[in-house]
Amino acid sequence: MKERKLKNIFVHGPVAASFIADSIQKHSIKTEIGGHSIFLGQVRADTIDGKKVASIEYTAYEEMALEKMHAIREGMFAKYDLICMHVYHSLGIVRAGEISLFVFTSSVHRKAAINACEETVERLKAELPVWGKELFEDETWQWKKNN
Amino acid sequence: MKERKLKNIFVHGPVAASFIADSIQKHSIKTEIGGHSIFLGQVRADTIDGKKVASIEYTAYEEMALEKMHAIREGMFAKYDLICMHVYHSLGIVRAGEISLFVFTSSVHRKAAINACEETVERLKAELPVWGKELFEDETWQWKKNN
Amino acid sequence: MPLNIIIFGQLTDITGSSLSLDNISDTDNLVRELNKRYPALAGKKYVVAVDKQVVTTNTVLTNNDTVALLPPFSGG
Amino acid sequence: MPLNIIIFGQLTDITGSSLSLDNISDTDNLVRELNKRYPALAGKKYVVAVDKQVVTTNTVLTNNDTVALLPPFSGG
Repeated sequence: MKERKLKNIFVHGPVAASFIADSIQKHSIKTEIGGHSIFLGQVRADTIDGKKVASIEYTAYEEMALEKMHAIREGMFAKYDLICMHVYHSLGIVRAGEISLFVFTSSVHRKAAINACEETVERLKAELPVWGKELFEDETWQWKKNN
Repeated sequence: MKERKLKNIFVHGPVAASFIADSIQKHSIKTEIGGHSIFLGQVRADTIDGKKVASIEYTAYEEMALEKMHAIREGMFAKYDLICMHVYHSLGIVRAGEISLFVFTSSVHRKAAINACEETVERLKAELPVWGKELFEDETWQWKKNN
Repeated sequence: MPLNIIIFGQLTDITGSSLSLDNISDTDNLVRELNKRYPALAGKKYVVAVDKQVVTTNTVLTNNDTVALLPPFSGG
Repeated sequence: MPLNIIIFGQLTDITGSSLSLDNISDTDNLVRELNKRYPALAGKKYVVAVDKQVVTTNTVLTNNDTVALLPPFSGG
Protein backbone atom coordinates (compact mmCIF):
# COMPACT_ATOMS: atom_id res chain seq x y z
CA MET A 1 0.00 0.00 0.00
CA LYS A 2 1.36 3.40 -0.92
CA GLU A 3 1.85 5.87 1.90
CA ARG A 4 -0.45 8.83 2.01
CA LYS A 5 0.69 12.07 3.61
CA LEU A 6 -1.28 14.16 6.08
CA LYS A 7 -3.77 16.15 4.00
CA ASN A 8 -5.49 19.31 5.10
CA ILE A 9 -9.26 18.92 5.17
CA PHE A 10 -10.23 22.35 6.49
CA VAL A 11 -11.61 25.15 4.37
CA HIS A 12 -12.60 28.55 5.68
CA GLY A 13 -16.31 29.22 5.28
CA PRO A 14 -18.71 27.07 3.24
CA VAL A 15 -17.80 24.48 0.62
CA ALA A 16 -18.92 26.03 -2.69
CA ALA A 17 -20.88 24.02 -5.27
CA SER A 18 -18.30 25.09 -7.85
CA PHE A 19 -15.55 23.54 -5.70
CA ILE A 20 -17.50 20.26 -5.66
CA ALA A 21 -17.92 20.45 -9.45
CA ASP A 22 -14.18 21.00 -9.89
CA SER A 23 -13.44 17.99 -7.69
CA ILE A 24 -15.76 15.81 -9.76
CA GLN A 25 -14.35 17.12 -13.04
CA LYS A 26 -10.77 16.33 -11.98
CA HIS A 27 -11.69 12.64 -11.77
CA SER A 28 -12.58 12.36 -15.46
CA ILE A 29 -8.94 11.53 -16.23
CA LYS A 30 -9.12 8.53 -13.86
CA THR A 31 -10.90 6.29 -16.33
CA GLU A 32 -10.63 3.22 -14.12
CA ILE A 33 -13.28 4.74 -11.81
CA GLY A 34 -16.82 3.39 -12.22
CA GLY A 35 -18.59 5.01 -9.28
CA HIS A 36 -18.35 8.04 -7.04
CA SER A 37 -20.18 8.47 -3.75
CA ILE A 38 -20.58 11.92 -2.24
CA PHE A 39 -21.98 13.09 1.07
CA LEU A 40 -22.69 16.75 1.71
CA GLY A 41 -23.58 18.14 5.11
CA GLN A 42 -25.73 21.25 4.87
CA VAL A 43 -26.40 23.65 7.74
CA ARG A 44 -30.06 23.45 8.79
CA ALA A 45 -32.14 26.45 9.86
CA ASP A 46 -33.50 24.50 12.84
CA THR A 47 -35.94 26.26 15.10
CA ILE A 48 -35.08 25.78 18.78
CA ASP A 49 -37.34 27.33 21.43
CA GLY A 50 -38.78 29.61 18.76
CA LYS A 51 -35.38 30.83 17.59
CA LYS A 52 -34.02 30.02 14.13
CA VAL A 53 -30.42 28.95 13.45
CA ALA A 54 -28.88 31.49 11.07
CA SER A 55 -25.44 29.88 10.83
CA ILE A 56 -22.97 27.55 12.51
CA GLU A 57 -19.49 28.64 13.52
CA TYR A 58 -17.06 25.73 13.40
CA THR A 59 -13.82 25.44 15.35
CA ALA A 60 -11.43 22.49 15.51
CA TYR A 61 -8.36 21.18 17.23
CA GLU A 62 -6.85 21.16 13.77
CA GLU A 63 -3.59 19.26 14.34
CA MET A 64 -5.38 16.45 16.14
CA ALA A 65 -8.25 16.39 13.63
CA LEU A 66 -5.83 16.02 10.72
CA GLU A 67 -4.08 13.11 12.44
CA LYS A 68 -7.43 11.44 13.20
CA MET A 69 -8.60 12.00 9.64
CA HIS A 70 -5.38 10.48 8.36
CA ALA A 71 -6.04 7.37 10.45
CA ILE A 72 -9.63 7.17 9.20
CA ARG A 73 -8.42 7.54 5.60
CA GLU A 74 -5.79 4.81 6.03
CA GLY A 75 -8.45 2.57 7.54
CA MET A 76 -10.77 3.13 4.60
CA PHE A 77 -8.10 2.38 2.00
CA ALA A 78 -7.19 -0.78 3.93
CA LYS A 79 -10.81 -1.93 4.23
CA TYR A 80 -12.25 -0.93 0.85
CA ASP A 81 -10.96 -1.10 -2.70
CA LEU A 82 -10.88 2.66 -3.18
CA ILE A 83 -9.22 4.68 -5.90
CA CYS A 84 -9.68 8.11 -4.29
CA MET A 85 -10.99 9.71 -1.16
CA HIS A 86 -11.36 13.41 -0.43
CA VAL A 87 -12.75 15.10 2.67
CA TYR A 88 -13.37 18.81 3.29
CA HIS A 89 -14.80 20.37 6.44
CA SER A 90 -15.59 24.01 7.03
CA LEU A 91 -14.13 26.19 9.76
CA GLY A 92 -15.64 29.55 10.72
CA ILE A 93 -19.13 30.69 9.75
CA VAL A 94 -21.36 28.60 7.47
CA ARG A 95 -24.87 29.96 6.96
CA ALA A 96 -28.07 27.87 6.85
CA GLY A 97 -28.38 26.27 3.40
CA GLU A 98 -24.61 26.23 2.85
CA ILE A 99 -22.38 23.13 2.77
CA SER A 100 -20.05 22.46 5.72
CA LEU A 101 -18.92 18.89 4.94
CA PHE A 102 -17.93 17.24 1.65
CA VAL A 103 -16.91 13.56 1.59
CA PHE A 104 -16.05 12.11 -1.83
CA THR A 105 -15.01 8.50 -2.51
CA SER A 106 -14.37 6.74 -5.82
CA SER A 107 -13.88 3.11 -6.81
CA VAL A 108 -13.96 0.72 -9.77
CA HIS A 109 -17.22 -0.89 -8.61
CA ARG A 110 -19.81 1.16 -6.78
CA LYS A 111 -20.06 -0.74 -3.48
CA ALA A 112 -16.61 0.21 -2.20
CA ALA A 113 -17.20 3.93 -2.79
CA ILE A 114 -20.71 3.84 -1.28
CA ASN A 115 -19.71 1.93 1.85
CA ALA A 116 -16.51 3.91 2.42
CA CYS A 117 -18.33 7.23 2.05
CA GLU A 118 -21.01 6.31 4.57
CA GLU A 119 -18.51 4.89 7.07
CA THR A 120 -16.22 7.91 6.73
CA VAL A 121 -19.10 10.28 7.51
CA GLU A 122 -19.98 8.28 10.64
CA ARG A 123 -16.41 8.04 11.80
CA LEU A 124 -15.48 11.66 11.25
CA LYS A 125 -18.57 12.88 13.11
CA ALA A 126 -17.61 10.64 16.05
CA GLU A 127 -13.84 11.03 15.99
CA LEU A 128 -12.82 14.47 14.70
CA PRO A 129 -12.32 17.15 17.35
CA VAL A 130 -14.55 19.73 15.66
CA TRP A 131 -17.24 21.83 17.34
CA GLY A 132 -20.17 23.73 15.97
CA LYS A 133 -21.76 26.76 17.60
CA GLU A 134 -25.30 27.42 16.40
CA LEU A 135 -25.82 31.16 15.97
CA PHE A 136 -29.46 32.23 16.09
CA GLU A 137 -31.02 35.04 14.12
CA ASP A 138 -31.33 37.12 17.31
CA GLU A 139 -27.55 36.83 17.85
CA THR A 140 -27.82 34.45 20.81
CA TRP A 141 -26.22 31.00 20.34
CA GLN A 142 -25.87 27.47 21.65
CA TRP A 143 -23.32 24.69 21.15
CA LYS A 144 -24.38 22.11 18.56
CA LYS A 145 -24.95 18.52 19.70
CA ASN A 146 -24.40 15.65 17.28
CA ASN A 147 -26.88 12.79 17.30
CA MET B 1 -48.37 12.17 0.66
CA LYS B 2 -48.30 14.68 -2.15
CA GLU B 3 -48.52 13.29 -5.64
CA ARG B 4 -45.44 13.48 -7.77
CA LYS B 5 -45.77 13.63 -11.54
CA LEU B 6 -43.78 11.59 -14.04
CA LYS B 7 -40.39 13.31 -14.31
CA ASN B 8 -38.01 12.92 -17.21
CA ILE B 9 -34.68 11.46 -16.10
CA PHE B 10 -32.94 11.22 -19.47
CA VAL B 11 -30.28 13.61 -20.68
CA HIS B 12 -28.51 13.37 -24.02
CA GLY B 13 -24.80 12.74 -23.65
CA PRO B 14 -22.88 12.93 -20.37
CA VAL B 15 -24.02 14.61 -17.14
CA ALA B 16 -21.77 17.67 -16.78
CA ALA B 17 -20.07 18.55 -13.49
CA SER B 18 -21.54 22.04 -13.84
CA PHE B 19 -25.03 20.52 -14.01
CA ILE B 20 -24.34 18.67 -10.75
CA ALA B 21 -23.08 21.90 -9.16
CA ASP B 22 -26.26 23.72 -10.25
CA SER B 23 -28.39 20.96 -8.74
CA ILE B 24 -26.54 21.22 -5.44
CA GLN B 25 -26.71 25.01 -5.44
CA LYS B 26 -30.49 25.00 -5.98
CA HIS B 27 -30.91 23.19 -2.66
CA SER B 28 -29.40 25.99 -0.60
CA ILE B 29 -32.86 27.57 -0.31
CA LYS B 30 -34.18 24.37 1.29
CA THR B 31 -32.77 25.14 4.72
CA GLU B 32 -34.50 22.18 6.37
CA ILE B 33 -32.05 19.85 4.58
CA GLY B 34 -29.16 18.55 6.71
CA GLY B 35 -27.61 15.98 4.38
CA HIS B 36 -27.31 15.19 0.68
CA SER B 37 -26.19 11.86 -0.74
CA ILE B 38 -25.00 11.66 -4.34
CA PHE B 39 -24.04 8.73 -6.49
CA LEU B 40 -22.30 9.26 -9.82
CA GLY B 41 -21.76 6.49 -12.36
CA GLN B 42 -18.68 7.12 -14.51
CA VAL B 43 -17.91 5.25 -17.73
CA ARG B 44 -14.83 3.03 -17.24
CA ALA B 45 -12.15 2.50 -19.88
CA ASP B 46 -12.21 -1.26 -19.22
CA THR B 47 -9.84 -3.43 -21.24
CA ILE B 48 -11.59 -6.54 -22.61
CA ASP B 49 -9.56 -9.05 -24.65
CA GLY B 50 -6.91 -6.38 -25.17
CA LYS B 51 -9.39 -3.75 -26.43
CA LYS B 52 -10.16 -0.60 -24.51
CA VAL B 53 -13.67 0.81 -24.02
CA ALA B 54 -13.74 4.31 -25.51
CA SER B 55 -17.39 5.08 -24.74
CA ILE B 56 -20.79 3.61 -23.96
CA GLU B 57 -23.84 4.29 -26.10
CA TYR B 58 -27.02 4.16 -24.01
CA THR B 59 -30.50 3.42 -25.31
CA ALA B 60 -33.72 2.99 -23.32
CA TYR B 61 -37.34 2.05 -23.58
CA GLU B 62 -38.00 5.56 -22.35
CA GLU B 63 -41.74 5.46 -21.66
CA MET B 64 -41.39 2.28 -19.62
CA ALA B 65 -38.24 3.50 -17.84
CA LEU B 66 -39.98 6.71 -16.74
CA GLU B 67 -42.91 4.73 -15.33
CA LYS B 68 -40.54 2.38 -13.51
CA MET B 69 -38.52 5.28 -12.18
CA HIS B 70 -41.72 6.92 -10.97
CA ALA B 71 -42.57 3.76 -9.03
CA ILE B 72 -39.06 3.59 -7.54
CA ARG B 73 -39.29 7.25 -6.54
CA GLU B 74 -42.71 6.79 -4.91
CA GLY B 75 -41.33 3.76 -3.06
CA MET B 76 -38.38 5.77 -1.75
CA PHE B 77 -40.55 8.66 -0.51
CA ALA B 78 -42.83 6.13 1.20
CA LYS B 79 -39.94 4.26 2.83
CA TYR B 80 -37.56 7.08 3.75
CA ASP B 81 -38.05 10.53 5.18
CA LEU B 82 -36.78 12.34 2.10
CA ILE B 83 -37.06 15.99 1.20
CA CYS B 84 -35.84 15.68 -2.42
CA MET B 85 -34.79 13.08 -4.92
CA HIS B 86 -33.38 13.67 -8.39
CA VAL B 87 -32.19 11.12 -10.93
CA TYR B 88 -30.53 11.69 -14.30
CA HIS B 89 -29.38 9.03 -16.75
CA SER B 90 -27.57 9.56 -20.03
CA LEU B 91 -28.78 8.46 -23.45
CA GLY B 92 -26.48 8.32 -26.47
CA ILE B 93 -22.71 8.43 -26.30
CA VAL B 94 -20.84 8.93 -23.01
CA ARG B 95 -17.05 8.69 -23.19
CA ALA B 96 -14.80 6.99 -20.66
CA GLY B 97 -14.29 9.31 -17.69
CA GLU B 98 -17.65 11.03 -18.20
CA ILE B 99 -20.71 10.72 -15.93
CA SER B 100 -23.71 8.67 -17.14
CA LEU B 101 -25.76 8.45 -13.93
CA PHE B 102 -26.51 11.04 -11.25
CA VAL B 103 -28.65 10.12 -8.23
CA PHE B 104 -29.20 12.86 -5.64
CA THR B 105 -31.20 12.51 -2.41
CA SER B 106 -31.66 14.97 0.46
CA SER B 107 -33.12 14.69 3.95
CA VAL B 108 -33.20 16.38 7.35
CA HIS B 109 -30.98 13.70 8.95
CA ARG B 110 -28.30 12.00 6.90
CA LYS B 111 -29.40 8.35 7.15
CA ALA B 112 -32.54 8.72 5.02
CA ALA B 113 -30.64 10.37 2.17
CA ILE B 114 -27.76 7.88 2.33
CA ASN B 115 -29.98 4.78 2.40
CA ALA B 116 -32.38 6.04 -0.26
CA CYS B 117 -29.54 6.96 -2.60
CA GLU B 118 -27.92 3.54 -2.36
CA GLU B 119 -31.22 1.69 -2.74
CA THR B 120 -32.25 3.82 -5.70
CA VAL B 121 -28.99 3.05 -7.51
CA GLU B 122 -29.49 -0.69 -6.97
CA ARG B 123 -33.11 -0.61 -8.02
CA LEU B 124 -32.65 1.46 -11.14
CA LYS B 125 -29.81 -0.73 -12.36
CA ALA B 126 -32.05 -3.78 -11.91
CA GLU B 127 -35.37 -2.34 -13.02
CA LEU B 128 -34.92 0.35 -15.65
CA PRO B 129 -35.05 -0.82 -19.28
CA VAL B 130 -31.79 0.83 -20.31
CA TRP B 131 -28.99 -0.74 -22.32
CA GLY B 132 -25.36 0.15 -22.76
CA LYS B 133 -23.26 -0.71 -25.79
CA GLU B 134 -19.53 -0.60 -25.09
CA LEU B 135 -17.72 0.95 -28.02
CA PHE B 136 -14.05 0.01 -28.25
CA GLU B 137 -11.26 2.23 -29.49
CA ASP B 138 -10.96 0.09 -32.66
CA GLU B 139 -14.65 0.77 -33.44
CA THR B 140 -15.81 -2.75 -32.62
CA TRP B 141 -18.34 -3.05 -29.76
CA GLN B 142 -20.12 -5.35 -27.32
CA TRP B 143 -23.26 -5.07 -25.22
CA LYS B 144 -22.60 -4.11 -21.60
CA LYS B 145 -23.49 -6.58 -18.85
CA ASN B 146 -24.42 -5.32 -15.38
CA ASN B 147 -23.10 -7.20 -12.38
CA MET C 1 -53.94 -5.42 -38.73
CA PRO C 2 -50.54 -6.74 -37.65
CA LEU C 3 -49.09 -6.68 -34.13
CA ASN C 4 -46.21 -4.22 -33.73
CA ILE C 5 -43.26 -5.26 -31.61
CA ILE C 6 -40.42 -3.03 -30.43
CA ILE C 7 -37.01 -4.52 -29.70
CA PHE C 8 -34.13 -3.26 -27.54
CA GLY C 9 -30.49 -3.85 -26.69
CA GLN C 10 -28.61 -6.85 -28.01
CA LEU C 11 -31.76 -8.35 -29.54
CA THR C 12 -31.76 -5.62 -32.16
CA ASP C 13 -28.64 -7.28 -33.63
CA ILE C 14 -30.93 -10.18 -34.61
CA THR C 15 -34.27 -8.56 -35.39
CA GLY C 16 -33.71 -4.85 -35.91
CA SER C 17 -35.55 -2.39 -33.67
CA SER C 18 -39.13 -3.17 -34.71
CA LEU C 19 -41.23 -5.95 -36.24
CA SER C 20 -44.76 -6.47 -37.44
CA LEU C 21 -46.32 -9.92 -37.20
CA ASP C 22 -49.77 -11.14 -38.26
CA ASN C 23 -52.03 -13.57 -36.46
CA ILE C 24 -50.42 -13.44 -33.02
CA SER C 25 -52.94 -14.37 -30.34
CA ASP C 26 -50.88 -14.38 -27.15
CA THR C 27 -47.32 -14.07 -25.83
CA ASP C 28 -46.54 -17.82 -26.00
CA ASN C 29 -47.64 -17.75 -29.64
CA LEU C 30 -45.45 -14.67 -30.18
CA VAL C 31 -42.34 -16.35 -28.77
CA ARG C 32 -42.91 -19.47 -30.92
CA GLU C 33 -43.32 -17.34 -34.03
CA LEU C 34 -40.22 -15.28 -33.21
CA ASN C 35 -38.12 -18.44 -32.67
CA LYS C 36 -39.26 -19.76 -36.06
CA ARG C 37 -38.38 -16.57 -37.90
CA TYR C 38 -35.24 -15.73 -35.93
CA PRO C 39 -33.60 -18.97 -34.72
CA ALA C 40 -30.81 -16.91 -33.09
CA LEU C 41 -33.40 -15.42 -30.69
CA ALA C 42 -34.19 -18.83 -29.18
CA GLY C 43 -30.96 -18.89 -27.17
CA LYS C 44 -31.26 -15.33 -25.93
CA LYS C 45 -32.37 -14.18 -22.52
CA TYR C 46 -35.19 -11.64 -22.63
CA VAL C 47 -38.59 -10.79 -21.20
CA VAL C 48 -41.73 -9.63 -22.99
CA ALA C 49 -43.40 -6.41 -21.86
CA VAL C 50 -47.02 -5.71 -22.75
CA ASP C 51 -48.04 -2.08 -22.33
CA LYS C 52 -44.84 -1.41 -20.37
CA GLN C 53 -45.43 -4.25 -17.90
CA VAL C 54 -43.25 -7.35 -17.94
CA VAL C 55 -45.46 -10.44 -18.33
CA THR C 56 -44.47 -13.70 -16.65
CA THR C 57 -47.39 -15.87 -17.75
CA ASN C 58 -49.01 -16.32 -21.14
CA THR C 59 -50.95 -13.15 -21.97
CA VAL C 60 -53.57 -12.51 -24.66
CA LEU C 61 -52.48 -9.86 -27.18
CA THR C 62 -54.53 -7.44 -29.23
CA ASN C 63 -53.28 -5.14 -31.96
CA ASN C 64 -53.62 -2.18 -29.62
CA ASP C 65 -51.06 -3.59 -27.23
CA THR C 66 -47.53 -2.20 -27.13
CA VAL C 67 -45.33 -5.27 -27.12
CA ALA C 68 -41.61 -5.03 -26.39
CA LEU C 69 -38.74 -7.52 -26.15
CA LEU C 70 -36.32 -6.61 -23.34
CA PRO C 71 -32.94 -8.29 -22.90
CA PRO C 72 -31.16 -7.94 -19.49
CA PHE C 73 -30.86 -4.30 -18.50
CA SER C 74 -27.45 -2.65 -18.36
CA GLY C 75 -28.02 0.97 -17.45
CA GLY C 76 -26.11 3.08 -14.95
CA MET D 1 7.58 26.19 33.94
CA PRO D 2 3.81 25.86 33.90
CA LEU D 3 1.75 23.31 31.98
CA ASN D 4 -0.17 24.81 29.05
CA ILE D 5 -3.68 23.56 28.37
CA ILE D 6 -5.78 24.31 25.33
CA ILE D 7 -9.56 24.24 25.57
CA PHE D 8 -12.24 23.77 22.92
CA GLY D 9 -15.96 24.03 22.27
CA GLN D 10 -18.42 24.72 25.06
CA LEU D 11 -15.68 24.44 27.72
CA THR D 12 -14.24 27.74 26.49
CA ASP D 13 -17.33 29.44 27.91
CA ILE D 14 -15.99 28.51 31.36
CA THR D 15 -12.22 28.67 31.02
CA GLY D 16 -11.41 30.64 27.88
CA SER D 17 -9.34 28.97 25.14
CA SER D 18 -6.12 28.40 27.05
CA LEU D 19 -4.79 28.03 30.57
CA SER D 20 -1.46 27.72 32.34
CA LEU D 21 -1.22 25.72 35.57
CA ASP D 22 1.75 25.08 37.83
CA ASN D 23 2.63 21.88 39.66
CA ILE D 24 0.48 19.47 37.64
CA SER D 25 1.95 15.95 37.80
CA ASP D 26 -0.63 13.86 35.99
CA THR D 27 -4.09 14.00 34.37
CA ASP D 28 -6.00 13.07 37.55
CA ASN D 29 -4.23 15.90 39.31
CA LEU D 30 -5.08 18.21 36.41
CA VAL D 31 -8.79 17.40 36.58
CA ARG D 32 -8.86 17.96 40.36
CA GLU D 33 -7.11 21.31 40.00
CA LEU D 34 -9.47 22.36 37.18
CA ASN D 35 -12.54 21.45 39.23
CA LYS D 36 -11.22 23.54 42.10
CA ARG D 37 -10.56 26.59 39.95
CA TYR D 38 -13.60 26.23 37.68
CA PRO D 39 -16.41 24.53 39.62
CA ALA D 40 -18.66 24.80 36.53
CA LEU D 41 -16.29 22.38 34.74
CA ALA D 42 -17.02 19.57 37.22
CA GLY D 43 -20.43 18.87 35.71
CA LYS D 44 -19.23 18.97 32.10
CA LYS D 45 -18.55 16.04 29.84
CA TYR D 46 -15.10 16.11 28.27
CA VAL D 47 -11.98 14.05 27.63
CA VAL D 48 -8.33 14.99 28.06
CA ALA D 49 -5.96 14.62 25.12
CA VAL D 50 -2.22 14.44 25.67
CA ASP D 51 -0.17 15.04 22.54
CA LYS D 52 -3.30 14.64 20.40
CA GLN D 53 -4.23 11.27 21.94
CA VAL D 54 -7.25 10.90 24.17
CA VAL D 55 -6.19 9.39 27.52
CA THR D 56 -8.51 7.08 29.39
CA THR D 57 -6.32 6.27 32.40
CA ASN D 58 -4.27 8.54 34.63
CA THR D 59 -1.26 9.77 32.65
CA VAL D 60 1.93 11.47 33.84
CA LEU D 61 2.35 14.98 32.40
CA THR D 62 5.47 16.97 31.64
CA ASN D 63 5.64 20.60 30.59
CA ASN D 64 6.46 19.51 27.06
CA ASP D 65 3.14 17.79 26.68
CA THR D 66 0.36 19.35 24.66
CA VAL D 67 -2.71 18.95 26.86
CA ALA D 68 -6.21 19.65 25.54
CA LEU D 69 -9.71 19.48 27.00
CA LEU D 70 -12.23 18.18 24.46
CA PRO D 71 -15.99 18.31 25.02
CA PRO D 72 -18.22 16.04 22.84
CA PHE D 73 -17.51 16.60 19.13
CA SER D 74 -20.12 18.19 16.92
CA GLY D 75 -18.57 18.52 13.49
CA GLY D 76 -20.15 17.74 10.16
